[in-house]
Formats: sequence, C-alpha cells, structure tokens
Amino acid sequence: MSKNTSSNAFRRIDVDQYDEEKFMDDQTDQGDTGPDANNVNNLLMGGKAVDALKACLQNPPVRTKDASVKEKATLLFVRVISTIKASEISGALQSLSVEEVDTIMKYIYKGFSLGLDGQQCGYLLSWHEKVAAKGGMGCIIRVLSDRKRL
Amino acid sequence: MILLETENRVIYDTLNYKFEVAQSGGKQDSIEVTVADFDGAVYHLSNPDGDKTKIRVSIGLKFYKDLQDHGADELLRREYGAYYQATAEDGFSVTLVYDLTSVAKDYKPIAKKASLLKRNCFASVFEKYFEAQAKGEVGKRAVIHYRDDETMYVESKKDRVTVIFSTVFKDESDVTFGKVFMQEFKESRRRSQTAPQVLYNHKEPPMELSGLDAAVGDNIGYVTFVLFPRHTGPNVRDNTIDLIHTFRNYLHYHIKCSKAYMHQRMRAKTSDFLKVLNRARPEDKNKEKKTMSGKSFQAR
Amino acid sequence: MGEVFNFGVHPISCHSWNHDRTQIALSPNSNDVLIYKKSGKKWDHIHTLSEHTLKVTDIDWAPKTNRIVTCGADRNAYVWQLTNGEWVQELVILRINRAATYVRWSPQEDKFAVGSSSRMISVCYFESDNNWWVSKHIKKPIRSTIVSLDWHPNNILLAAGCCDYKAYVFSAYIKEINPKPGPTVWGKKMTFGCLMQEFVMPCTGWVHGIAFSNSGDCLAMVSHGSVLSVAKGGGELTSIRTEFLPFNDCVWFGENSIIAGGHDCNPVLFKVEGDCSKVAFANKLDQPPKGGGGGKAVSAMNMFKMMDKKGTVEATSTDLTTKHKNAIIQVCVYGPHQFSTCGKDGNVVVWDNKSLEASIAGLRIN
Amino acid sequence: MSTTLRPYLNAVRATLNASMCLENFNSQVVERHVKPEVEVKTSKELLLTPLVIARNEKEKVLIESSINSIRVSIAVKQADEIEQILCQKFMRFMMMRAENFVVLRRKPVEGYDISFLITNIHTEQMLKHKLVDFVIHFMEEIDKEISEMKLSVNARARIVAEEFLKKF
Repeated sequence: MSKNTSSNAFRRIDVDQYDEEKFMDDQTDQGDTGPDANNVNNLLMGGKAVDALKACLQNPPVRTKDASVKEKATLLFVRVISTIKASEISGALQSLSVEEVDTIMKYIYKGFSLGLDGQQCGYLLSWHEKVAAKGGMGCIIRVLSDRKRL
Repeated sequence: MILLETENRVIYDTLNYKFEVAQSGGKQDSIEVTVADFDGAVYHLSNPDGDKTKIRVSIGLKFYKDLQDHGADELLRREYGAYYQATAEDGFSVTLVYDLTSVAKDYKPIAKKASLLKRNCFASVFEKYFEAQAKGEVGKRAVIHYRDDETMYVESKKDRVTVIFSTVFKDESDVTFGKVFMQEFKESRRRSQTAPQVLYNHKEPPMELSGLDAAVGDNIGYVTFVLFPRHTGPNVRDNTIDLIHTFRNYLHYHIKCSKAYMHQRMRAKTSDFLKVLNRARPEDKNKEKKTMSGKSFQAR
Repeated sequence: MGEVFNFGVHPISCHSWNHDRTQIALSPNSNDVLIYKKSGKKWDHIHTLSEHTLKVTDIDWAPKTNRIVTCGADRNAYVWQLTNGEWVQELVILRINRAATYVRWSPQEDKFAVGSSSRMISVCYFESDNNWWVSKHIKKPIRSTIVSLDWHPNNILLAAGCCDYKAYVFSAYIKEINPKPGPTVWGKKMTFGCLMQEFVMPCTGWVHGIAFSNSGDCLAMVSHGSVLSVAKGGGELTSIRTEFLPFNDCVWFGENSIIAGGHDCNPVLFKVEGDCSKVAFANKLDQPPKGGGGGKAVSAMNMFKMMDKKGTVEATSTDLTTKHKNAIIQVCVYGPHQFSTCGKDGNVVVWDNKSLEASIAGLRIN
Repeated sequence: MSTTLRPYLNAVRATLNASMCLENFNSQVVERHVKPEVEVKTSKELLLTPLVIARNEKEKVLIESSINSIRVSIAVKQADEIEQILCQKFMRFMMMRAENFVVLRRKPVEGYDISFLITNIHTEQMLKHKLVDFVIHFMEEIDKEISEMKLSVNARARIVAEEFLKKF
C-alpha cells in the first residue's frame, strides 16, 4: 500500500461546508456597544430604578460578536433589576412594549448562563415569572428563535 | 441484625446436631463440609480417616503464623484441652477433634466453643497485650496481616492498649460511606461514657505507625481504638475481644447494607419515574379489546 | 363549535378533503395514505394508498379533477387517479435527492408544487408523451428546507416558507401549459423561477405556514418566533409578536381574517386591516364549555391497571381542555365558512365559523 | 422547601413548554434519514438558542433546542461528597435503564449530571404537556430522593455506631 492511502485525515473534512446552497448566517458584526451604562447608573443613583430599566433595554448589544460587551450589558441589567422591589416588578413591566419585554427575556436567560450566585439567580427567577406572565410563551420562543443573541 | 455474631453458625449447628444424634444413639453419617467465614477463614468439617465416630473441625487462616508469634497455640490448647490436636490437618492451621462416642451430657457449650474457633485464634494476640498492659509492660508492636491487603496493629502502652486497623475500600464510594460511618463513631463515642476512644485516619496512617511501612492511598483508612484498663480488665476482656475483632467486618457489612438499601430505593424510584413518564402516553379509547380466545370484546 | 373526529392515537401528519367533503385522505404519521368515507357520524376506512416507502409528508386532493397528490420522505411524489374504483398512481419525476416535504395543486389543477429538503421547489406538470409528470426546479435563493407552500389564485405565483427564516414569492409560470399571465400587485415579469418578493421573518423564525388571501393580493406567514406576519404584494411586512406558542399553519377568510393553529392546540383568529398595515389578535376559538364534566367512574380493573402503569388513579390533573390535546399540524379551508384542523393527537376537527361567532361574543370571521 | 425552588421549576417548565414545539423533520444532509438535529448539529439554521436556567452556581438546567429535538441537561444539587456519590450512582443506575426511559440520553452532556433527549417522535407518541410534567417531576423528586438517601445513610451509621459502642 502506498503511503498516501494510509492517511485518514481526509475523512474528517467537513465536505458539507462546501455545499453552495448551505445556509449562511448573514448576521454581521455591527459593533453594537450596548446600553449607555453611565446614563443607567445615574438613573439608579437618582433612585429612578424603572427609568434605569428602560434605559438599560435600549440598544441591546445583539449584533456584535464581542462576548464581553454582551456580558457587561447583562451584568448591568442584573444590577438594575436587583434594585427593583418584587412588588414593583409588574408595574415596571406595564409600560414596556412587546419588543422590550422580549429583550428583558433575552437578558434574563443570558444572566442565567453567567453562573451567578443564588441571590442574583433569585432575582432573575422572580423576573422570569413576571415577564412570562406578561409576554406569554411568545417571549420565551423569541429568545429561542432569534439569532440576534445576547 | 445489627451486630455480627462472633461464632460460626454453621459449625455450631452442625456440631450440635452431631452431638444430639450421638447422644440419642442414632446412626452417624459421614461428613465433609467446607465453610467460609470472615477474614478469609476456611473451616473444614470431616471424619478423620473416614471414622464416622469422630468429627474433625479445622480452620485455615492465612495469617495464623502472625498469631502463633503471640501465643495462639498456647491459648487454644488452654481453651480446647484434649480436643486440640498438636498437628493440624494438612492445609489448615488448627484442628480440633471430637469423639462422638463419648459426648458430654451438656454438649451445647462444647459446640459453642468450637464455633468460636476463629475468635479464639484472634484472642491470643489481644490477651497477650492486655496482660502486658496490666503489668505495665511496653511490648513490641504486633502486626497481624489479617487480610491480604489489610493489617491490624496492636500495641500496649503503660496505661492503654491501642488497636489499629488498616482497611481498604474497594469501591471509591465506599471511602465516602466509610467516612460517614466513622464520623458517627466519633460522635457516638462522646455520648457513651464507657466506650473506647475511636479515631479515624483517611489515606495516611496515624502517627503511631510512622516508621512502619503502613500503606498509603486514597482508598485506605485507619481506625484506631484506644483501650483503657476499664476495657481490658479480666472480667470485660472477652467482651472487648469479641467486639474488636469483628469491627472491620462490622463496618464493611453495614456499608454494603447501606448500598444495597440505596439500590433498592433507586430501583423503586426509577420505576416510579417510569410510571410518571407513562402518564404521557395517550390511551387509544377505540382500540379493539380481545378476549383470551381471540374474540372481540364488547363492553355492554 | 368544532366537531371532533378521532382517527386513533397516532398523529395525523396531513389531511385533505374531497370536493364535497364526504371523504378524507390522511396519513397517520406512517408510510400509508388512508381514505375514509363518511357514513352518518362515523368514518369508514375504504382505501389505503401504500406506495411510499417512508413517511408521507403531505397530501392534496384536487376538488375538480378528483386527483390526489402525495409526497413523502422517500423523495417521491405520486399522483393518484380513481380508475374502476381503485386508486392508481402515476409517476412523478421530482429529481430531488432529499425528502419531499410539502405539496399543493395549483388552483387550476394542471400542475403542482413540491417543496423539499433538497432546498428547492419542484413544479410538476403532466407530459402526455411519456405519460408521466415532469418537474422544473426553483432553486435560487433558497438556503434551507421548504416547509410550506401556497398558490396565488392566478395559478402562476407560488409562495414558499423556508427554514432559512425567509418567505419567498416565486413565479411558477410554465409556458408549455399556461397562457401568459397578466400583471398582479406582485409584479409583471413572470418568467419561471423569477423571485417576485422576499420577506425576512422577524426574530428569525422558520416559516411554518404561508397563505395568500382570497384575492391573492395579501400574504400571511406564521413563523417560529410565534409571529404572524402579513404583507401586501410589493409592500412591507407587518408583524405581530404574539404571546402564544408557535403556529404551524394559517388560512385566510376573506381579506381581513386569518386563522392560525399550532402548538397551543387552539386555533386563533387575527384581524388584518388597512391593506395589511395593521394586524391584531382577536380571539382564541376553542373555548371550553363552562363547568367541568363530572368525574368519570373508574372500574376496579382500570384502577389497578392505572396504579401499576402510571402510579396514579386519577386520569390526570393537567389535562388540556381544548379539543386538540396535542399540537395542531395543519389548518385547511373546509368550506366558505368552515375550516378543519388536524393534530398530533389523532384528531381532525371541523370548525364552523357561524357557530363559533354565535358562541363567542363579538366574534366576526369574514 | 427553599423559596427559590418553586420559581426555578416554574421557569424550567415554561422554557420546556416553549422549546418542546417540535415537528417531523427529515435530514437535509443525509438522504432518507431523520436525525435529531440538536445532536448532529449539521444545519446551523435548524438550531435554536441554547438556554440555561440557574438557581445558583451549581443547580442549573441547560435546554438546547432544534427543529425536531431538544436536549435537556440537569445539574443536580450536590452539597457534599456523599450527595455527589449518591447522585452519581443514581444517575448511572437510571441511564443503564435508558431503553425503558425512551427520553433518557445514555450519556450526560458535559458539565451536567443527566440529560434527556426528546425528539418529535416522543412528542408525537406522548402528550407534550405530560412530558414536561415528567421532567419537572423528575427534578423535584431527585433532590428529595438524594437528601432522603443521605439521611438514611447517616441514620444507619448512627445506629451502627451506637450499638457497637454500647456493648463496651
């Protein structure tokens, strides 16, 4: 047997990647930078937690490939919701649009994946419950299906 | 059963039966029985040279040599008197022979004693050190390789006797179970005034054994009993020996029991889970039901 | 309300009615197509079409020409004709190498379109010289499996929903058999395979269902983000992010009502206004009757059987109250004021719009 | 019961409900085959965002979804060595019976203790909401069972020690 045929490296080539009709992800890196952290912090400092939440939901960094930006934005979100009392959650959600509710859900799931401690997870869990009550199954489905991920 | 029996039940029952038959003048059958016991002990019950009127009880212990160094022979001779044979059956360590033609009227204690043969083998080493301690002698440490990879160390100090077992946990999880058990031993000790102190070392031997080539490893544990004169005095001595020499088996027996119980629970829970999963299967209400003979069943 | 017909515990992967709704063709999630005939309240099994070697994925029964087209995971499609009381199949040359997923007759029943996992659509028409159905392919720019199709009433335009998160409107004009089409809101140039319009779904969902309105001017799409989207030809997409689980299929009634069904097991009505510039949720259509039905008596034998198998005596505490107990797979137009749904629970439900309107306050389906 | 268990299970239930919307889907890559897309991962567009629901650093659930299958992986609470061993033993015991437990995956996903693989075939043969009930029931019971097992080991150890030492 010649030397060449003993190689089996060719078996590991993913030939499907050369399929011209294969689905190509057209999500491009648009360099999203996330919400304005200074603005959110100022609002928090001023005790306007609900406004801070609204500000925090602006420009979610979904169209960037930079994981640290996404993580920073999520931690900011967790900080904001931890300042809102459990009794005020429903009220805070009242004024939000469907898109904003979908964004909250994205942040909540992203938060879960960051390996936070029991207390922070507790905030996320109680928010999850309230947000799902408002947005229904749809807002969870959209976190699943949307490729513009956090 | 919580505590293990110190005697061997098979030997006890067999001898009792034999003695009973002998006394009632019944016909003796020939016997050829091999019985295993803890610590790799093997008992052999047979008729010497095919003589049905005699019964021979032999025990084989791999570590009998270690015990001999500590006067096992003398102790057994003392305990068993005429029944004790100077030369053991080939391949065994100690042999006792009972003549069935002259059985004592009260034969039960004799059978009992015979069934304690293994315990008495062990007893020699303990007795020796208990004696030594009572006299205030500091003896050389005894090392008994009571199992292939497990060792017992006995040592007498001025005011105490320490008995150290090394024990190997075959299964990784046994190590953890062992820890839980030993923890409880430590705690129970605090509640019981009379009990000896129990210490547990995992992986590495205790300080007392430094210098000896005691085994080190992830699955090795050392249990130390510190026995004071209140445990080794002549009137409580036998009881202490009974307990101490079964300790290793006692521990492992209960670890096994725990695991068996766990398995039982897991089995029950798993079938419970399966039932819950089955709830998801829809039932076909229109399915035709057949009787045993294959006819269609019609509900009325 | 809805009339429920049960066809066993197997999912009904697809269903289609004959012209007068006296017969139904369905596949119980298997390689076979079963045809049932209605007799009184019951359905009698009268034919089995077994030619497919893998699961049947779709069935369409042409009302005028009384032909059935079926397609399956075995990469084949067959056209069935009733000859002397037997269904006889005709060969279809699909030229695809993956599963066929969806099939629809064109309104004039002279051709049909087959979607496939080969990332293409085969448009098939009859070639009498060879006595078989040949196909032309629409390939570009499809990037994934086609999971839904619908024909424009003009017999030329074809809408396709795809797993690449896009819906397409193509021209399926076949000059061999079709007269030259007139212009529509979707455009004028209609050579075969021409992409008239493309819609990208919000929240990047797979396009499970797609339907032209009765006039053909509007298109409705349901995608996996639990989103219903509508668009007028040449116009922008208008979407509603619903609070439900994803829908699998949708149908139009008139130009203003869309009924969608899916994983919520409950058909939902949406209202469209202002030339597809507004779409809103109106009603869930399966509203359980008030007051629970009394507990069913449990026979002793049944009780022990349940104990053994499921560890409980109660049938269950979390039973659904809807007519479909599992996801709705297809929604079909049944009549001018009726539609039918089939689901994973083995049920086919026929819904009557008029009686729905009567039972639900303020409901209008037109 | 700790206060966060209920919301935790509710969140898992809702997420399962959302992700278990499966349909029959034939492979685009392999001819005449149906493959669980979440396992083969050959077509990017058929995979959904994997979601995590966490109660704390240790207890979490990973739900990976695709068009025709989902994979649910559970990390069970293990407070100490003995719970770890009990959990490990229990999971191994169950996984050896995977053929009865049609939805059980024979090997857990890395970083988790047990994984379920639920395909469209399962959601077709079984009622979806009951499947969700099963996973939730499993999560509820597994915590309970492990702590009960641990208690029983401790109880036995205590009795064993007491009985032994009492004899002296």
